[in-house]
Amino acid sequence: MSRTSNALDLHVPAPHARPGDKPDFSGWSFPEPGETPKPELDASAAELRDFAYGLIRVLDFDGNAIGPWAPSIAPEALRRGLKYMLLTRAFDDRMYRAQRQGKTSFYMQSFGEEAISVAQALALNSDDMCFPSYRQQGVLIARDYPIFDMMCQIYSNARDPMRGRQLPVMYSSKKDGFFTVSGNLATQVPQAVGWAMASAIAGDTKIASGWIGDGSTAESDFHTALTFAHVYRAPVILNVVNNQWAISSFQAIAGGESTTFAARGVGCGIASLRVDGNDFLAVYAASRWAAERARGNLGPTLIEWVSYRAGAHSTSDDPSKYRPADDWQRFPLGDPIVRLKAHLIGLGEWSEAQHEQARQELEAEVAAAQKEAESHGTLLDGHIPSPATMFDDVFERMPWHLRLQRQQLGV
Amino acid sequence: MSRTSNALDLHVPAPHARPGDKPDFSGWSFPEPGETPKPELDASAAELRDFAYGLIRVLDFDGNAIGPWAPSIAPEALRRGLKYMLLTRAFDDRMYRAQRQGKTSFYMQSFGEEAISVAQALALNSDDMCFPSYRQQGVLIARDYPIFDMMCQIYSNARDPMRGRQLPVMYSSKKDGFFTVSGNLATQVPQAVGWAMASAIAGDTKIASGWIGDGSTAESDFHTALTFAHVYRAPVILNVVNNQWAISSFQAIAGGESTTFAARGVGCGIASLRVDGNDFLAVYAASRWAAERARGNLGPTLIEWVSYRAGAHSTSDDPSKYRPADDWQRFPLGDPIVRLKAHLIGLGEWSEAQHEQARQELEAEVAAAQKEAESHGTLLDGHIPSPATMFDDVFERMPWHLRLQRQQLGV
Amino acid sequence: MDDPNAIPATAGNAVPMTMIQALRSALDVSMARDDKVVVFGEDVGYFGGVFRVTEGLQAKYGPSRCFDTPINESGIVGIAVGMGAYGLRPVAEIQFADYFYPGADQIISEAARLRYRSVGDFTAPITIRMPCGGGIYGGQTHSQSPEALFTHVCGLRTVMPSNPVDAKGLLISAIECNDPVIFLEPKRLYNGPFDGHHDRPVVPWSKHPLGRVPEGHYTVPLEKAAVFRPGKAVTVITYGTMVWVSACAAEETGIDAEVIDLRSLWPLDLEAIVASVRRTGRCVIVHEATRTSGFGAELTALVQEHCFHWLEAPIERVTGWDTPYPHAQEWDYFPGPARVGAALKRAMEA
Amino acid sequence: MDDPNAIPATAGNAVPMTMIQALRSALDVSMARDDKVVVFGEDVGYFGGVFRVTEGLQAKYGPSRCFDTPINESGIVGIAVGMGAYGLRPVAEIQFADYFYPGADQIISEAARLRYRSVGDFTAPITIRMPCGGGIYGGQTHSQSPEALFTHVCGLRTVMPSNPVDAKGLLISAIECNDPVIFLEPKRLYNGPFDGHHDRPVVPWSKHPLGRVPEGHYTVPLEKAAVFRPGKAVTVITYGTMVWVSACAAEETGIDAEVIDLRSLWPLDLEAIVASVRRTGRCVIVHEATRTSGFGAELTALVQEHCFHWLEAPIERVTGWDTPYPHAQEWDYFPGPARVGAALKRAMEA
Ligand SMILES: Cc1ncc(C[n+]2csc(CCOP(=O)(O)OP(=O)(O)O)c2C)c(N)n1
Ligand SMILES: Cc1ncc(C[n+]2csc(CCOP(=O)(O)OP(=O)(O)O)c2C)c(N)n1
Ligand SMILES: [Mg+2]
Ligand SMILES: [Mg+2]
Repeated sequence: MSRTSNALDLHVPAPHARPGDKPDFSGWSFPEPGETPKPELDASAAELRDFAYGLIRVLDFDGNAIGPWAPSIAPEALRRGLKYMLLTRAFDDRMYRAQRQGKTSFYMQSFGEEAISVAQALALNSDDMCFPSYRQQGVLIARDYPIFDMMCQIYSNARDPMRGRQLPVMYSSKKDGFFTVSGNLATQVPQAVGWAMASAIAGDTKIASGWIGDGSTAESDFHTALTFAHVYRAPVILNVVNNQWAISSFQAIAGGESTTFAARGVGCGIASLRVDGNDFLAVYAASRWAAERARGNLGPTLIEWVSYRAGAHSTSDDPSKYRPADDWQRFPLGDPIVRLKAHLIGLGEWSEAQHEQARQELEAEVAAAQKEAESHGTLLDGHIPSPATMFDDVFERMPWHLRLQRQQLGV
Repeated sequence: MSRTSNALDLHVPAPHARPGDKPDFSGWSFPEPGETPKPELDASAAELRDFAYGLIRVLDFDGNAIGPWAPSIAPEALRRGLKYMLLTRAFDDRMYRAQRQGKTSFYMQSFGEEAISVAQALALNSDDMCFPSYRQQGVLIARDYPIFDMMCQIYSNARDPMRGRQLPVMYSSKKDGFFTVSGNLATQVPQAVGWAMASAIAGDTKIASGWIGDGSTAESDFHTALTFAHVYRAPVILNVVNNQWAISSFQAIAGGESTTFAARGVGCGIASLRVDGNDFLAVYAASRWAAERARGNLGPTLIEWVSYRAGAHSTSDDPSKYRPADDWQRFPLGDPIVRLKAHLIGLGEWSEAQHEQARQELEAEVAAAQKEAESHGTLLDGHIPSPATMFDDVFERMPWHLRLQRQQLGV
Repeated sequence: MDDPNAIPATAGNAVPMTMIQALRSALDVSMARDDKVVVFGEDVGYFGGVFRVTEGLQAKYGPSRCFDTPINESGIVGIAVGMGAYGLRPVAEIQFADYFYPGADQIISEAARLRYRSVGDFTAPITIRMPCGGGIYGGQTHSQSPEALFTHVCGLRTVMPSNPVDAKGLLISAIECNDPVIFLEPKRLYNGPFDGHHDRPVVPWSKHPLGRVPEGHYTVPLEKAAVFRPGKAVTVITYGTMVWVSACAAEETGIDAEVIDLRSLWPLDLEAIVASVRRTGRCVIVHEATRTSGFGAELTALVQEHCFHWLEAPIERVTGWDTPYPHAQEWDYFPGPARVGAALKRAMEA
Repeated sequence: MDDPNAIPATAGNAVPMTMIQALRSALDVSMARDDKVVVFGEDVGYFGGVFRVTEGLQAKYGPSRCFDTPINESGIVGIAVGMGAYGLRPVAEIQFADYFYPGADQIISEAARLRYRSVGDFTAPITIRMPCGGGIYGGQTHSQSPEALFTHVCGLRTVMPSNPVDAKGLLISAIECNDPVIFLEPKRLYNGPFDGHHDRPVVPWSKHPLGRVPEGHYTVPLEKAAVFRPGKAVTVITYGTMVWVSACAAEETGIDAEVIDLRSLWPLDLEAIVASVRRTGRCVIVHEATRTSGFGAELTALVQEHCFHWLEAPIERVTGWDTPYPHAQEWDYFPGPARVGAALKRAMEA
């Protein structure tokens, strides 16, 4: 294949920095906190187009809440949010280490992205239904789902609510509005739209919230969800968590080069916002705005949350193989916990000492739960749910062939 | 399910007019011919956003070519374009009637949309590869593919190049840059992107052109194609033929309500134009612009062609069941043949008499080809290709099981 | 056939219906009884579906109970799963079975596995209707019979009726079932029984007792086969259009074949199959789908596993060829009565 | 095994390779010989794939020959089809076989049918690699064996190697083949043979003769099975990981089983199967995939069709259960040597 002067060329996007390089966020620029106006709830998608290319921010780095998006939220609620974020991080840390110790097969942290799921969970009603990807443990935690149960799921032990069937982190809790996590990317987003449509068909008041990662927006089901949400004006919030990375591939491989993921919504006629995902107040405010819109029969909202995956994709990969090791430390939007803490301290509603105490208490809570969960077994020690249960729930009632197979297994 | 005052409600879009109603295009408004500027070839997708919401027009209804998009194109070429459109319409008309006479099982016209495929075919190089839907017979005709061969395909007769295997209109001609038509919607669009990527990988100069209908943009593969085209800046033109209808569902059911199909490209960071598809000159000019962009390594272009499906979806449906019978007559963008004819007459390069003569000659050409094609059989008279050939081409070489099955059939 | 008395008197008057009308009646009855039943798909709303199965339902129940969808099969199934999780009972239409592939992930990875992966926390009480099979000159993308693919997916029920009475009763059962059901409709049977003699005049359902369908609510149970034609010499296991073709082959060859109409492909009525084959000692399996890894393979395996010592001849499979469904050579492809008859003879001679 | 001399001397020195290294070597050799060979998939470029099969290829051949793709399996296959139509030889990776479903339409409706529907005008000379099978605690979405679905689709070739030597030779054959090939890689065999005794230390490929792989170009033919373990008492038909499990079961039961490694699942080597079963008169079929409508059903059907009069016992199937692949109960699900051994005994006793 010989090339002529006017030969075509394949463009393959490459990130700014690879292992060995210095982290490089020099190309990143954002509007200042408070700079972005807050539109009316019933603004048309067409009027909102520019919001998909900007960035809604409330908190500056000194902890001040600025501008029209600053939510009115009681300090007590902010402290709860902060504690849920701390709990999520402590939980992640423990479970990550538990996997490293061989107590289970797999784990996925949400390190660095805690504000997004926690603040949105607090902005929603508790009976609104979330259709998470695998990185929204913060939603469960903010809805006070017992971390003990989460751990038992992770350990596939005798008390695992998923009876050992599911890979760790694939929780499900209908009563907490947390849809069963799927291993297949993006499938939950059209389902969220369908759930929201059902709520509208039933004349209900509940809304749905669907979650997807930047990498997974490339999956077809993302487009599917946008299309159906737009056509039927489904009461749904579609969250794109842009943590900049899929597994080893960065967001331009998913189509983020010289555009945004929020713009995908614009293309489908959906109201779309782009928001600082490490800014607890911005997340809360944008989620509220979208939720009210949905509840007011004003249709879906797509929100791109700009954040950064601080840790590995999962325990199965080593990010130092594909990006500079200290990337997150240089990330211009900082750490959501540090930022909310600064805000609360600035308000006079929190202190370093209280923070340290809360951190320790939450870590102790996690440690205690872990101890109790491990008393019911881990994948390592083989205290797993009975193999006989393996044949349940394939159908509502067990057909002959599964009864026969269970017999053949001799359990 | 009882409704409260703040109950949610499902929005299901409905068209302006249904059978029995008067056609209603009152909500339609367009920029004037000549009004839309023509951007530089290397304009970024971001600079071009507004083009996705406007309408590029060149011809006014008196036949004048106006503004920066007016292409410089020799009268001779325009006459060829007009004749190809006339031939396409005559061909469609004959084949539609042939199906009604039971000579084949199925047919699909491109009535009303002839400018789009014919003008783009003339704007491309003859070795650029088209990945059509089933309604781009105009491309084949404009590339001088024998209508005799097309008819034999439609009749599934002894001379059918597709050997009776394929439903009528599912042509294939690699040498004419016409990819084998698929019955499954939208699959051809990512393939067009892949072909274009291959051309870029090979350092070639050929580009690809993919085609899809408004209804089919809802299919996942449309999103897939946009995503891949954007990521790799594939040298491809992605054509959305918005003829307002899928089968019985109108374009809002595909997601066209209060937005455009060109906007889908914007969402993915792709240069996107919206163009009067019944304006031969606008189609030619926009296609040229996109082709040059692709050939210059400047990436893909999405073009939404606004047109109207004048006829039925296929011979299997009756549009008077779901839309006013005289809808097309009221369509504000008119008939592409009438409009180009007026232009050529205005230029002094054509006359009513010449037009009438050309029409008659082309109809005679079609009639003659039909006669010859029918001499090789039709589906009705059972002169179909031998069933023995049914087992060929499943694999490159026939494996034992197909040899055995052919034997069992006794052919 | 099962004793017609199996259908209770509460089912109402039996009136002549085509299979299309019977299916529509099933939807209508279900929508009237339970406002959680919603119906949607491409062209399903205003137009009433390309085969008119849903005609009139939008007018009767409103656009939020019966509506058109964008052309996106993954979305059609995906929203059905979400609606099912909410508590509705969606009945989704895939316009042709040939077009289920874009929705394969939502069917296989989601609908089929939801109950299992959530330990019953979430379920998918959804019905996915799709016309299947050939015989209408539809070419390779309007003629496929992909049932084998569904039967390989644990958690799915796969159902295919062969007549209006069953079609209605089975569709109501499917809608009321809390498992996801793939409901395949042999489109060649929509307007009349079809014995494979494509060159003979079409017989309408109104001429056939199985075209007399009760107007009200009744169910035909899932997982139960029907003996369509009793016989002693050889067992034919089949479903859909091929039930009629097989019965015709039995008549034409004069072989006293017992034709079993599976109705539910999976989970299936193993007992009925085993009892018959053990009695006849011979077995022919007939389907329209391509042969290799078709559902006939599983049926063969089951029969040989459960009836090995009773079999007097190899089990025969009569199927579509392992090629895409050709347009013009449709009747060379279709396993008509001649091919079934030849297999019956081979089974009897061996 | 086949005579190792079947691999020509031109194939170069044999060196120890894992299956991963052997697959990488096949890609490397193919890319070096033919600049039309391009390799892509999720995480396949810079990172070299989640199982590292493509490691180093982007550095060696540049990003336009080996690159990362968006996470969209339909796109991965769809661009492969387009590239194949252009004249390239794409080798696409689906990260796990469990994730092929979103690409099902492009595989089934397009790649498999392109040659047929265009009468050879366009072809899809593409290879779609996917790791399959369980044994790594991957749960239901990293453990599936969907081979049966592919074998039902006419126009596809389905291949699954059981060792590094075959893996390399078969992958080169697949790449050079002008038909679309589904190339399934049993991920549990990537780093060493695995006989099902998960509680014993892992044996590396370097300890095994089939882990000595020629460095250069050679092919292992498609459509040819290998006798992995000759035997006289009973024929085991299997492929992938189960080849090792079956051989282990034969050793442990002391039953002189002949283990046939299919290598090409479809089109397959019927002669090899028939010759062996006619000799032994008994047959056990083993696969990891779920049972119902699994590929074992087709194998059962073929054997009973071609060897009915030679069979002395019912054909046994040993398979995964008809449930999703559970995470914690992996070893209760996996059809290990005990279950295969029990089937061998049943086959011998009947
Ligand atoms: C259909 C499918 N394809 C591929 C995968 C493998 N996979 C799991 S997570 C992942 C990356 C997803 O990245 P992103 O959406 O950005 O989410 P994040 O992990 O960053 O939260 C991939 C490729 C999968 N689970 N499902
Ligand atoms: C995957 C798939 N789903 C559904 C269909 C059935 N179908 C064929 S054409 C059509 C309408 C397409 O409308 P549009 O894309 O607007 O194209 P047009 O016919 O207007 O040119 C439908 C639903 C199909 N062929 N393939
Ligand atoms: Mg990500
Ligand atoms: Mg259209």
